[in-house]
Amino acid sequence: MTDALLTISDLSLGFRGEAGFAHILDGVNLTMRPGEIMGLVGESGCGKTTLARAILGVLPRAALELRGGAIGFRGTNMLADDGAQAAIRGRRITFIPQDPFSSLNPVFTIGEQIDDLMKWKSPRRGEGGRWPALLAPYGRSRRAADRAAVIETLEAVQLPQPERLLRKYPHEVSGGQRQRLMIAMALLPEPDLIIADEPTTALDVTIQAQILGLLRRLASERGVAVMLTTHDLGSAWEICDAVTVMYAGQDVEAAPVAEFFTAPAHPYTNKLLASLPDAEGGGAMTGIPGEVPDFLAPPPGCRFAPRCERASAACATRPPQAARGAGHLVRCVHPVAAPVPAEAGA
Amino acid sequence: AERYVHANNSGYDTLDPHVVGDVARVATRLNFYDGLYRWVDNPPKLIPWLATSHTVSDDGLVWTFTLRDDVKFHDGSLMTADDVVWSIERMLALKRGASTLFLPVLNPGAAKALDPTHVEFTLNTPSAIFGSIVSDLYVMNADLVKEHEVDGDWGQAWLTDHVAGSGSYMLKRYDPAVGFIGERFADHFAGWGDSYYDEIEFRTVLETNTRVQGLMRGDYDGLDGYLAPDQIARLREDEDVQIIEAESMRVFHFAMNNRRPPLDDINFRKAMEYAFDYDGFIGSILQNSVARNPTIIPNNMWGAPKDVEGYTFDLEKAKEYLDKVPGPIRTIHIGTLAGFSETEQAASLLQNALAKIGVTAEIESAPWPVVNSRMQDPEQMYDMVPYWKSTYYADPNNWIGELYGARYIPTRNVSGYDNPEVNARIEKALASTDQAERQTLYEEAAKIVYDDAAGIWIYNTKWYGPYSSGVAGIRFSPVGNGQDMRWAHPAE
Amino acid sequence: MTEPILSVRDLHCHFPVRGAFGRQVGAIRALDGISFELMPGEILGLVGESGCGKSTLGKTIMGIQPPTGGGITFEGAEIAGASPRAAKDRRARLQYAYQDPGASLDPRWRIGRSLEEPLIIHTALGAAERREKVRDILAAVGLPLTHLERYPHEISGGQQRRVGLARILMLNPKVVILDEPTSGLDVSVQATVLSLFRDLREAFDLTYMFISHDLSVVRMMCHRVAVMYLGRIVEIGPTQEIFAAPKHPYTQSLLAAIPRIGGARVVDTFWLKGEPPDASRLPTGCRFQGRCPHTTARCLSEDPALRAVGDQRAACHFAGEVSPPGPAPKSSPTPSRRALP
Amino acid sequence: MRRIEIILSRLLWLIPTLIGLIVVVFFIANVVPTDPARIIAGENATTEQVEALRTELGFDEPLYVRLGIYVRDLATGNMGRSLYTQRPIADDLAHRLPATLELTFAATLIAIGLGIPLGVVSAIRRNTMTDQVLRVLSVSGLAIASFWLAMELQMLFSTRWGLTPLNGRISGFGPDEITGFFVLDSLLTWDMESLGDALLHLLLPAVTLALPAAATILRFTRAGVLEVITSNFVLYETAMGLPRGLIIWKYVLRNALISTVTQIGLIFGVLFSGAVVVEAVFDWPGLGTYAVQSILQSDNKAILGFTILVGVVFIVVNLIVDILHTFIDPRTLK
Amino acid sequence: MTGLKRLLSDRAAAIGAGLILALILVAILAPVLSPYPGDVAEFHLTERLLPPSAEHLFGTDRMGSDLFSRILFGARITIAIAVIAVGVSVAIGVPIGLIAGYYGGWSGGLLMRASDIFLAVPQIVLAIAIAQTLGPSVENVILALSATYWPFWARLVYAETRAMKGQVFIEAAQALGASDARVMVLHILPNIASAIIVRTSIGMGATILTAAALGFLGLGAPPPTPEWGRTISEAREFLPEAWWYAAAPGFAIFLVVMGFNLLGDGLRDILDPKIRRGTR
Ligand SMILES: Nc1ncnc2c1ncn2[C@@H]1O[C@H](COP(=O)(O)OP(=O)(O)OP(=O)(O)O)[C@@H](O)[C@H]1O
Ligand SMILES: Nc1ncnc2c1ncn2[C@@H]1O[C@H](COP(=O)(O)OP(=O)(O)OP(=O)(O)O)[C@@H](O)[C@H]1O
Ligand SMILES: [Mg+2]
Ligand SMILES: [Mg+2]
Repeated sequence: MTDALLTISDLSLGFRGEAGFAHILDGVNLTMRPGEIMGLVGESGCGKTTLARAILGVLPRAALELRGGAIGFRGTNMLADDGAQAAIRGRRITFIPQDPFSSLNPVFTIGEQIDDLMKWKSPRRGEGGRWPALLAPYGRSRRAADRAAVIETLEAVQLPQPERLLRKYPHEVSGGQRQRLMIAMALLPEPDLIIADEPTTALDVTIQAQILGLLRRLASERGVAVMLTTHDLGSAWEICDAVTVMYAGQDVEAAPVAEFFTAPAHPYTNKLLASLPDAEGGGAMTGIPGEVPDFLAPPPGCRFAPRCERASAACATRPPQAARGAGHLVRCVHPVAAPVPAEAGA
Repeated sequence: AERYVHANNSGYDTLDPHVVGDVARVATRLNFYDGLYRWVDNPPKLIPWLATSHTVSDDGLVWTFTLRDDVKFHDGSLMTADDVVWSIERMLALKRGASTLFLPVLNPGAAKALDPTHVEFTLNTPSAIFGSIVSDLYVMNADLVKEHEVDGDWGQAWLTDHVAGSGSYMLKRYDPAVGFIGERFADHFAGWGDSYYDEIEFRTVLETNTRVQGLMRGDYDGLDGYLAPDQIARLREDEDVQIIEAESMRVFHFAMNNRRPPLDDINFRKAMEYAFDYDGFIGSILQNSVARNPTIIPNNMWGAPKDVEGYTFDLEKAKEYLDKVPGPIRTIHIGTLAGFSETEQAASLLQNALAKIGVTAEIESAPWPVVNSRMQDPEQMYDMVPYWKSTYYADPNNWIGELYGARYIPTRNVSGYDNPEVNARIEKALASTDQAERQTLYEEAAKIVYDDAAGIWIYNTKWYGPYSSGVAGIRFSPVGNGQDMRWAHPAE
Repeated sequence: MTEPILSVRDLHCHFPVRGAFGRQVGAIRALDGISFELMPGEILGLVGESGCGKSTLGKTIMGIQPPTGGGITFEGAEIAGASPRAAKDRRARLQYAYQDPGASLDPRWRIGRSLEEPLIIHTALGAAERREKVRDILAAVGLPLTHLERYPHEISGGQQRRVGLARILMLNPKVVILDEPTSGLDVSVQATVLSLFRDLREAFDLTYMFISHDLSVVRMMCHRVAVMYLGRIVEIGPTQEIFAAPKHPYTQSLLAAIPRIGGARVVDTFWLKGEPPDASRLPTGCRFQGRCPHTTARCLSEDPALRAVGDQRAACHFAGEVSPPGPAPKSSPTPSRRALP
Repeated sequence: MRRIEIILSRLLWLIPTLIGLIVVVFFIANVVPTDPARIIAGENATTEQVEALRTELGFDEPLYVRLGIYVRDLATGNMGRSLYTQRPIADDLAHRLPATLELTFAATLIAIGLGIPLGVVSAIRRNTMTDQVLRVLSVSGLAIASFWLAMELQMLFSTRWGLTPLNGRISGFGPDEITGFFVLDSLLTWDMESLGDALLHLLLPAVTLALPAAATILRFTRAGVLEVITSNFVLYETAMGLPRGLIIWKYVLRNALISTVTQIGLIFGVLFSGAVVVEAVFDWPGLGTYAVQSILQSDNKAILGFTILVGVVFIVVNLIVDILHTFIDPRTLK
Repeated sequence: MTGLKRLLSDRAAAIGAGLILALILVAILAPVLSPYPGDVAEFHLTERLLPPSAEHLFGTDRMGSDLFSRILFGARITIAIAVIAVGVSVAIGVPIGLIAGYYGGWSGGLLMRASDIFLAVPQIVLAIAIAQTLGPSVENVILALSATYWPFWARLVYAETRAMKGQVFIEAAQALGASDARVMVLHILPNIASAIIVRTSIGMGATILTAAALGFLGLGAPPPTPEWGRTISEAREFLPEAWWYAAAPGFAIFLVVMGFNLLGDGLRDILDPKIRRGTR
């Protein structure tokens, strides 16, 4: 796919610690197209954040061990460290963190933090001028243009009184406003891709609805691709164009959003959907018996196998991605047979 | 201009000559002020100073001094008998420093100015030593001081930082935390020779080692002279340093509490005498830098008994005497002076020897003021205290009288030693003006005290004046410690 | 009609806000006049945004937090204001399951010891009897015996919740206040934990007060629901009615915010603006006024009281008259899930 | 506004603390077995003289009356007279305070100048050779007895190699006194010779004093940076591609300093107390030397005054630290 | 057991523990280890100030006693001072801090104000004031250090207890009906124990330094006690020639304090639950 924005192929990595090697990501494949909103879903601890951080290049270096694979962003290998990544990070790829309460520096005003961001990452920043990095000047005209862009963006994320907001400290604004701020900061460098790691988990449902709506609207208006990691399938349904499910560090299924919810092919995806509370009340949720495998000694092949009713000896080797429809990929030896007809009511 | 820099071991916290009387801080008194007489040289002799002469009435009570008429204070005004009278009144009123020498014999108002050059003191009891102590009557510019008097404080507040004297040097700078600088007073009545120091600077350097190192580095030209032998030995190796030696009159001894058992038993005290390792202490620790002094009176003082050999270190004998002491013997407490390692070493040495003859001793170290105030309280007095008896005036009474005469119990006679034989001789000597008679009386008294083993007398300090080789003319006297700087001058 | 097992009347709990010199400059009105009744055997859901006072209500009922006003009757006796120790025995029949069960276990105690503690405090059982009881309960909550020797940090979040429950069940309580019992759990685990609650209710004849901010869970679990907003109950009634026809604008907005998988995207049409005000600086009048699309002059001045509207009760001047702007919530808001194989 | 309130309430707390301190120290200082009257009267005073003086100075009064008198006098800045120097203790202390403050400030500057950058370096180079060496050094710095270090440094640098002066603040007397701080005064009077001399004198004592403090600051900065570096906002800033230097030296450091600044208040106390022994070794004419002298002379009132002054300085410094805190950490104003 | 293994696997902590073990052994075995055990009280005036040699590993002092032997015996005093002073401080400070922190409020505030007063002056200054008043002796040094050190413990325990009180498991225990004593002794104390242990180790070092400083100032043990601080002050007079005289006790202090600090640091890493949980 030549029009791919982000291609992750066979990414395999883990962390070496006292207890041994924790193999967190095991042969992950994922592709994102420009402007696409992709949901990366999966249960807690399945490696969503690790994957997001791998793309952003912020995994703890000391313990990290790369076993193979590549992350390509528009032809740049994000896993290499040859300087090109620094130019992409914060400019072409930006980030919305999970916890808006602790992701802003508590002892600097919001304005100062945005200023520093703009000084380094504004789209108006020229490439030339061989100043030693930290001494580079911040020209008056660019500063003014940047400031205008900041105000414009803060208004776009519906933050009232942006001028006053810039003089405040993070603790002086509410959680919802902070998350709006993070969205604004992610948009300001005019990136191609925003990595949003559970941006609404810490928020209430009403605020979540506001923030997700905002994110979706601005992303599509500005043509930015978003990778949204979440464990809340509802959120994924709300704003994503496509969904990738991960289980214990492996991608198991990827599909356009409608197909994902109506025609899940992987047994895990099915079980996951079945675990959702029945909106009608009543009825029994099944849940998934058993526990997530230990990353220190994961089962070979498909990691869901030990909990899977359909598992067989063949599951001891990891199946390749198989196309199940347009953009619908699944990795399973025993996929759930036929697509269930949509809207087949209970 | 030539400047002499002296490092001194204690602080110059006040310049007021009437409130301090200690030997360590004598430099301000000697250099900024003058007394009626002045002690010079060694053995010390009194020379006329502000006074040219004096007469004593037959009953020994009325002392009349004739003053010089050409003495100028630093502000140029002339000194008169009124200044002298005002000064002695001030001393008696303040009751500090050297006043303790005058208070027992002189009442306030007992001094009279007969005319500008004659002062008359009427004592309330005869005192053979009055002539020796008037050197400590430092005369102040009364008019000047009165100008600065606040609330009848006799100018105390002002005189702490200012000088109102006629002395050889005028105050130039003063900082109680650092020291002082004196500038030569060209108009001093005694005149000046060809060579002298234009400025003298006395700095407080509390740490002995720093003073010694500073002299070796050339930071200072002179130090106080009572250094440990190890320091002297080190200084001797330095070519740029000269050591001027002089026999002093500072007797190191153990005061013993004669009142309290078992020390009230002469046998026990004798045992103590034989238990101290005199040779080890003087020979090894002090490296023979001092001479053995068998009694309380310094060997070089008249009145010291000639035929006394001194006790020796003999544990056999000590044991013999100890066996005569009845009953079990309790632990003996020795008080030592914190910061004076010699007292600690002496006490340790005794403790060690006592252990060998079965007596336990404990050492308690405390600062001198604490030790001193405990010594003066018969209840709290330690069993023994090793310390020095310094020269306040060069008369045997300074030693034998004050330390063993009953009239000085408990202030200076801290042992509580009270022997009528001795008392009679001391009293008689105080009242007598016959030098030969006094000498005999003191010799006898000292001998009796010696036989009674009332204390352990160890040595007479030797003064080793450490100076840079560029200094000449230092004139040592046990009373002034060589800090009377008017005689000194740069070497050729 | 049976007597309520627990009833709360006009309960207040205010936290002072102190300025310099320790003087009080205001109050956080965490509970500001709460009244409701809990019937034996029922499950009452308590929903609301973060910080609206849900946990405080639970803790005040438990006596962990002294109320600043109002009354609580449990099994016919007044317990408000009594210290936990004074009402020791009664409280044993009223238990509180913490929001974060991991944190409610002493990190330096093995699970077994933590489980035995309630028995040591409240009963005179011997060591052997205690251990037997612990084993029984542990089995009831579905944990292996080997976990007795583990430390809290050595077991998973779902297991910690089970331990928390086991600890509570030791004393045979009647009423259990479950504070956000599934927050932070994955849906797969949540499902099993919820069914455990149901089973235990049957087995131990329990009454639950179920605190949650997850409406779909509440809808599934509860007989009745109370909606809280800034220290007040703004709507209370049978689950069916509340979800089918919410009367209070806030309840309406809450329901409107839940994603509906398979349905329309609610985020595109969500209409509620703003965030709840600071709990220490509540406006006069209706506390929802700043965000409510139906605010009138009356709302600004007059604080609405809870009143019966249909089968439920709501604290809104216009309860029953207003419906959310935009596409009104359908009477059956969620297109049903597809049947799963 | 809020800042002023914080300062005011801190100031208000200061009063009971100070009074408590005075009472405690007063009682400590008056359990003495020695008789101050006798010491004042001098070595050769007679018993009657001592008695008279005792009554005159009010030592006959019960302890609480004397405490009342002491506190009353203290309110007017009168701490009584030193037994030894015979001067008003308040004057003595005021006179020596600049010397000690100069030394302590110099040491604090050295400690901060060394401790903070090295702490940051140690943290960002965690577990490298640099880090190991710095950690060993900092643990050693805390384990050395400062008086011993002072003696050894003096022995090597001054005595053996003659590189630095032996003792004192300056050779002889200082420059014309304006503030009492020699470095400042010599700058004000543009006396370069004195300046150089004063700085050279300052070097060894300040370094001796600073080493343990620098070690403490290093450790706290290191721990602070290590803690901050794992925080979410650093992750965010890194993910947004901000330069490492900016993140570390601006964003991380400011946060890490919050705890370090609190430490500096305590460290000032450590330095002040360290000054007692270090000054004694270097004959630095400051409060420490004065205190040691007072100890040797059993001058309880002076020690009492010294202790109270140190308490006041310490409390004031901590007040300043608190105020500083409100600038570094805006959350405190919440 | 695992704790000990962890301790020994941390190099710094192992070195620290080794140093302290050595100190304890030296203190116990001083009479056996020292070549001239009598030299604690015995003098050899002819052998004063000899430099280090085969007979006298660390040289001799001003009385001709073997410094090595004296340093060994000095370890006993050092241990006694540190253990007793810190022990007493802990015994006073911990209960006060625990009770004040647990009940908080008015009486807690008062207790804390009281410790504030003591903390308003650097410890050594107060210790000097007390030791000087009481007169120089080892007992008084211990008394002065204990009297001035307990507020540190009260403070520490107070802060830790307050933090613990906010913990959910404490609230849970209270809600379960556990008595105050039970909560304090069985729940809070074990959870703050690591902080106390770490501080005890570092506090020992600090106490040794302070005690040495008091000794140096002449406020410690009287002669001829072989206390290290006092030995350094004795040595001053003989510097720079008799360099060994000050070097030996100085290094002894350094090593011992270093030992306690290293051990404290190591214990902090091992006992800190934050770190331990982080490794899971
Ligand atoms: N630095 C690390 N060292 C060792 N293991 C780590 C490290 N970082 C993460 N892990 C482990 O990797 C696994 C995946 O973590 P990750 O944070 O990527 O999951 P997640 O899907 O984002 O989960 P959540 O939904 O809880 O945020 C977890 O088991 C975690 O414990
Ligand atoms: N001990 C306390 N002191 C002061 N304020 C408190 C205290 N406990 C709770 N509050 C305040 O009371 C309000 C209600 O808190 P509560 O914990 O009951 O909310 P909640 O509904 O349980 O929220 P969440 O969903 O986040 O758990 C909040 O504003 C909170 O800050
Ligand atoms: Mg995550
Ligand atoms: Mg809650």
